[in-house]
Amino acid sequence: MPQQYPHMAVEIGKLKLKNPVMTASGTFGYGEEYAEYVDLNKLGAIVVKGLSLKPRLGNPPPRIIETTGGMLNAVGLQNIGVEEFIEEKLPFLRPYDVPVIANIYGETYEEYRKVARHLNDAKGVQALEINISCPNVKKGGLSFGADAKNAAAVTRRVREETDLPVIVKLTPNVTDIAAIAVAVEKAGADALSLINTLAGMSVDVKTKSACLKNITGGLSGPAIKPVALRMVWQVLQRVSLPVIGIGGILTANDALEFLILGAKAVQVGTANFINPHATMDIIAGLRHYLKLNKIKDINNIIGSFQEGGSSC
Amino acid sequence: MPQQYPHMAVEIGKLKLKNPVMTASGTFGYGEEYAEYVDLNKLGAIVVKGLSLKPRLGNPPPRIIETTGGMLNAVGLQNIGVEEFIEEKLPFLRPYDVPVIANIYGETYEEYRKVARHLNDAKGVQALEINISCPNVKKGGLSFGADAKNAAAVTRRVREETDLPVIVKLTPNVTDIAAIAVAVEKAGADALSLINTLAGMSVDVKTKSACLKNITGGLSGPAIKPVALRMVWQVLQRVSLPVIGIGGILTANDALEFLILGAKAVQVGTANFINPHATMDIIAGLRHYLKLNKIKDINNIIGSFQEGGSSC
Amino acid sequence: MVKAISKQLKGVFIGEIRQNREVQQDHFLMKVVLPASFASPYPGQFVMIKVAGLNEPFLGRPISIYSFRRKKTFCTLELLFRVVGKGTEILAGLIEGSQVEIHGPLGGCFAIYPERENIIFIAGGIGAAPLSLLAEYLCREVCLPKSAMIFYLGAQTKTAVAGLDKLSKLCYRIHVCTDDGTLGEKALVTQVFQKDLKKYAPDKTVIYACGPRAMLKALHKLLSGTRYLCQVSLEERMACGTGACMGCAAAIRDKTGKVSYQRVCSEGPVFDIQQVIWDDK
Amino acid sequence: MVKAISKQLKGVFIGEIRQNREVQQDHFLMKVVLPASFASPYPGQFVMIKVAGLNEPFLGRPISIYSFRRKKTFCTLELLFRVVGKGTEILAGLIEGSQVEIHGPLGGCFAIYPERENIIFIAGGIGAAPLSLLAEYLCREVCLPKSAMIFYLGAQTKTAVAGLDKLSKLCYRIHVCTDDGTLGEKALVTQVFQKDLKKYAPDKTVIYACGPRAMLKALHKLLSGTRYLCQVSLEERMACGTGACMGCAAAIRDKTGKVSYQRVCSEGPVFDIQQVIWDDK
Ligand SMILES: Cc1cc2nc3c(=O)[nH]c(=O)nc-3n(C[C@H](O)[C@H](O)[C@H](O)COP(=O)(O)OP(=O)(O)OC[C@H]3O[C@@H](n4cnc5c(N)ncnc54)[C@H](O)[C@@H]3O)c2cc1C
Ligand SMILES: Cc1cc2nc3c(=O)[nH]c(=O)nc-3n(C[C@H](O)[C@H](O)[C@H](O)COP(=O)(O)OP(=O)(O)OC[C@H]3O[C@@H](n4cnc5c(N)ncnc54)[C@H](O)[C@@H]3O)c2cc1C
Ligand SMILES: Cc1cc2nc3c(=O)[nH]c(=O)nc-3n(C[C@H](O)[C@H](O)[C@H](O)COP(=O)(O)O)c2cc1C
Ligand SMILES: Cc1cc2nc3c(=O)[nH]c(=O)nc-3n(C[C@H](O)[C@H](O)[C@H](O)COP(=O)(O)O)c2cc1C
Ligand code: FES
Ligand code: FES
Repeated sequence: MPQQYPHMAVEIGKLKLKNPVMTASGTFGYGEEYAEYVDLNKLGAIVVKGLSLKPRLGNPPPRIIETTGGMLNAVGLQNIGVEEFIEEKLPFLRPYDVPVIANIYGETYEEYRKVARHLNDAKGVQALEINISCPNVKKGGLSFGADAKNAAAVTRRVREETDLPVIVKLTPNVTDIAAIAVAVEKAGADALSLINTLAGMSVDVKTKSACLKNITGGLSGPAIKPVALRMVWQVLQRVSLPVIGIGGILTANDALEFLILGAKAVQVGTANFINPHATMDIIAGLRHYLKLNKIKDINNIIGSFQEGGSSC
Repeated sequence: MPQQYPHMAVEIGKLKLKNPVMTASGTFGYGEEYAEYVDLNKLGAIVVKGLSLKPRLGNPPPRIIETTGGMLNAVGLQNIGVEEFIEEKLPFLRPYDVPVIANIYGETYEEYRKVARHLNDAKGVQALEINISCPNVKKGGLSFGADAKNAAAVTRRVREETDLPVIVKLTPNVTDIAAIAVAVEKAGADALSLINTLAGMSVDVKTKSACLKNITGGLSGPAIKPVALRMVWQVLQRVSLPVIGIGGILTANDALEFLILGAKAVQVGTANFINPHATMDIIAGLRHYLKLNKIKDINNIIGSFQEGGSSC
Repeated sequence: MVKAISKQLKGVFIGEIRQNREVQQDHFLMKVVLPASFASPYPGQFVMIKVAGLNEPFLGRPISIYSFRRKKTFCTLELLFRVVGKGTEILAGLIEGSQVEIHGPLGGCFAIYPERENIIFIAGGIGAAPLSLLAEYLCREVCLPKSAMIFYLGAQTKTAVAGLDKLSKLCYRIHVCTDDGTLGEKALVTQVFQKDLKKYAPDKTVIYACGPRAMLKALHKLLSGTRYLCQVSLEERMACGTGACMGCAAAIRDKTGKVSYQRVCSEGPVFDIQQVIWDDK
Repeated sequence: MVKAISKQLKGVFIGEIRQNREVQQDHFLMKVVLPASFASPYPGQFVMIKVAGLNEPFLGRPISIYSFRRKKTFCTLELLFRVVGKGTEILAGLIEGSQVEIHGPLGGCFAIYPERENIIFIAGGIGAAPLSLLAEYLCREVCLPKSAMIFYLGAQTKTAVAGLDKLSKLCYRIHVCTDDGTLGEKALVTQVFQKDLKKYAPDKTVIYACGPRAMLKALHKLLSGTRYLCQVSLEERMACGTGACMGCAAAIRDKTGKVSYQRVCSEGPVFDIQQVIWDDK
């Protein structure tokens, strides 16, 4: 195949992506749901909905509520479980020419271990993303990700089970995200992705109760983009691992903000809901931007941030 | 004066307010700026712009940038200093029948102490709000508020200098805001106010630099309301101090969300910028709500939250 | 390897508002012109709609398709909606010529039983919208006789009865009732239906219902233990409308008796009334 | 105790768009009808404007008052603006009949020196907007002769020259120049002005300037060491427009020589060119 300009491929450690635009876990189902909207082959990677060892029922409804510039969700990691994923969903994804990244979740170290092992052995998964940051489950979830020691411990356990690249997904609900990033780097992570959702809630004045049955939920969407950018910037100053930027990306311009800071790739989450074609629009927009500015390789944009502060 | 229904007065410890709607520090100048828009006598209280011992120049521009559903600011606590405040600004405020709350800031424990002492001795200040949470100054600021021990230490120092009610304003940029609330309660605070801004940033794709000269800034506005509500809820479960809710309040409905959770009062910040009459509209809206629902006393709404979760 | 998909990918359509009229207090009938590539909907399906190019409201709003016409070069979609909150308020404020983003048709549809003698519709308030398209479909496409179709339409009050004009052209008999008696009988729609129930033999009847959860729950109680075939269209808050976010969960008992959260947008919105767990919230 | 204020409190006005026309590529002239209680503006003042009832854009946008007419029961405001980002794009999309929230008139105004012989205006691009109101004011209210007023208008290219038609009615001489020579002289506006500079005696001249910072900076260099009186209107990002947020800071040297950040919205937007610290960023 002849080399195409602009060059859009990026590398996250061993993981080679056609372009830096992936889907974010929990916002793209198992890929199937968007196959009619998106040419999956054109994505940088697909990150599937968080997988646990056993199927999870999820939280009772209502599970979502809109907020200004975003939404809260308390899905509670409803998923079919890792075994059914491998049997029922992976066969659909395997024929595509796109890396599949499995987002994994456990309530104990042992569960993380087991899920990782299952996926390591299944053909068709190119990397693992450890979710230590879901705010919507009672055990594990938040507590693993909010503490550097626990975060490192989970990482180490998963690392031991697999040769696949291990991406650790960080929670923003902490005082010092860079400290956790450093701990996870030391524990053997190959890359970091951030941010997961900010814990939030919403009150229904009519019923005087929470809008979500679970009371609290995770805030996503453009409302959180400034927090996500700040955290990516903070983490990049302390670790040398590749970082994947996530949070409120709706457009190519949003993606560029993260790439300029130094994120090697981005994940698109909530945007898929309001525009099922969002990932394709963002990829096209990035390509257009590079052409317009006569930049041959997207890697020349990555990390091009000028510390000086701006006079914009 | 005949008793007026609905009854709108609330008490925050010794502090008696006509109604639960105050202005948030840094968003209402020293009161003067809005005197042409708002009948200051009708406010629950005025919290003035953060005061430091010496005048502060503030950060170089650009200092603000809009984000989806909010804004980032990096004003850097530009202020005239506590002495000039007492001489130049307080005389304007004294004649009004509205409690004035001074928001104070120091770079060292000693500075907090001194600012508190000055204000304690000046007539016309009804309470102090300790800002241990401003993310836009290099020293002190964030670090005091992000650590329970430091937060308690600041509180204790200020407590020793004054008989005025001491309100401690908490930062949301922490893992466990309730733990800090507990520490501050033990250190002698009379009330808590939360949240201050979330640290964030924004990148200008054209210049490849930060939109703010200071690089990071504080995120405010409706975008952060879900985080603010969640934190108020978490704090209320752990402390028995009165809590003042802040974050993204634009309307009476927003204020009600905080009051229902149990906040004794609210502060209105960024809303003043887009609607200088916002506080008056919110007070009128609260009164209307009470009348419509035949509630005689706003205190009957405060804390009326139903834990059950909703089916809204 | 799955090669570049040649078939047209689905997407979001830009529609132009041809008309947006308050047909009843707080009830709007919006007529939208869409490109011809918009697929013809089945009764019970819905669209996600939002103002084009704006982040406010941030999420689309699910609205049932009330009527649909295909022309050679374009098609027109009618939505009947009630203003209940911010999103619908913004939609109500749109004027002719405004653009909307329409995503759909989405979801499953009502199953059709043309051989049944009694086709019963039970609607609460704005629940009439999807049932109208179904009635129209049964009339026009399935050519059922008007006499087979009986419509029960209940609402809180007179001003909440919408879509009656269209229905009266489609159905042989329409029973209107209101909680406060300001229009039709003063009764709950389930009560009115209950009085007629014995007229309808279970195996010759199919019931379609849409309305507030309380109404559907009452209907469920009424029919429990009977063999009536009854399909209900559920409502839940939605983010994606396509089955990806898991946000629109409803507790459903599957054929094996196992209860799980199913997605109203993709496994629904139409469910068998017996499958729905009515006491989960 | 300061008792209930009897005088009318200021607030935000709801304006209705009478016209919103693209007068030049990316340049819009918006005519807004406002209630009579809107105070008459002075030249150099601005308004904060946003779409009524929407949170997008979240903050108002500062736009200079381009022209103003008071009628008995209402007044009309004209704004001339260039689309540069999201906020102005949304404003450009508003159609006749749309409502906007207008807050103002805000800020200080240009100081007037009617006795001076040469009233010089130097505008870069859309900087012509506030200077137009000033020229109009000097013509109509101060009754200065047209011959006293000389306008230098520069822009990057032909399509960025806006408001020329109105200006040509107001001023005796207009020097137009563009960076690329597509209209008028091919030069920077400060260069064109520089050539004429010796014609204007410092104590008989006042200069008013508005435009990109780089242009004002060049002008400052040109005038440094001279005794010309020169007022510039600055631009900064704004949140409140009323002096409360401290967001719109510009480094200014006061009469005592002390440098501090002043608020463009309230201490400005008009400053003496010598007071502004031009190298702060
Ligand atoms: C498949 C489907 C089809 C629908 N068809 C129609 C229709 O044809 N006409 C019509 O008027 N409405 C219809 N609805 C309901 C409509 O989606 C909601 O009224 C709308 O989303 C409310 O948005 P809002 O911003 O105005 O209200 P909000 O401010 O979001 O909420 C106001 C009230 O409406 C309730 N509500 C919000 N979203 C939903 C929802 N998705 N389902 C049920 N209740 C909700 C809230 O709990 C609250 O009580 C349908 C819903 C679904 C799921
Ligand atoms: C007192 C004053 C009067 C003004 N009068 C006019 C006028 O009459 N006509 C007109 O077209 N414009 C005027 N402006 C500039 C106008 O406010 C900005 O162009 C507008 O706010 C940009 O908003 P946006 O959302 O479209 O752009 P954004 O997406 O916010 O920004 C796009 C570009 O514009 C710059 N910008 C944004 N806000 C400002 C600002 N407040 N001042 C300067 N640059 C800014 C940004 O740095 C960026 O480069 C005035 C500004 C001020 C402060
Ligand atoms: C409905 C929903 C479900 C999610 N589920 C998961 C999940 O299973 N695992 C995970 O790591 N993150 C999950 N997330 C978080 C997203 O992957 C992403 O980190 C977050 O939404 C921020 O990105 P966005 O603003 O682009 O949506 C979920 C988010 C949403 C909105
Ligand atoms: C421009 C600006 C300046 C602020 N200055 C201060 C300050 O001096 N002291 C302080 O405690 N908080 C300050 N804050 C924080 C606000 O008081 C408030 O906590 C925050 O903005 C969240 O509320 P909001 O969303 O209603 O604006 C400032 C906020 C803004 C936007
Ligand atoms: S709305 Fe997203 S799964 Fe149904
Ligand atoms: S814009 Fe707020 S002080 Fe000037």
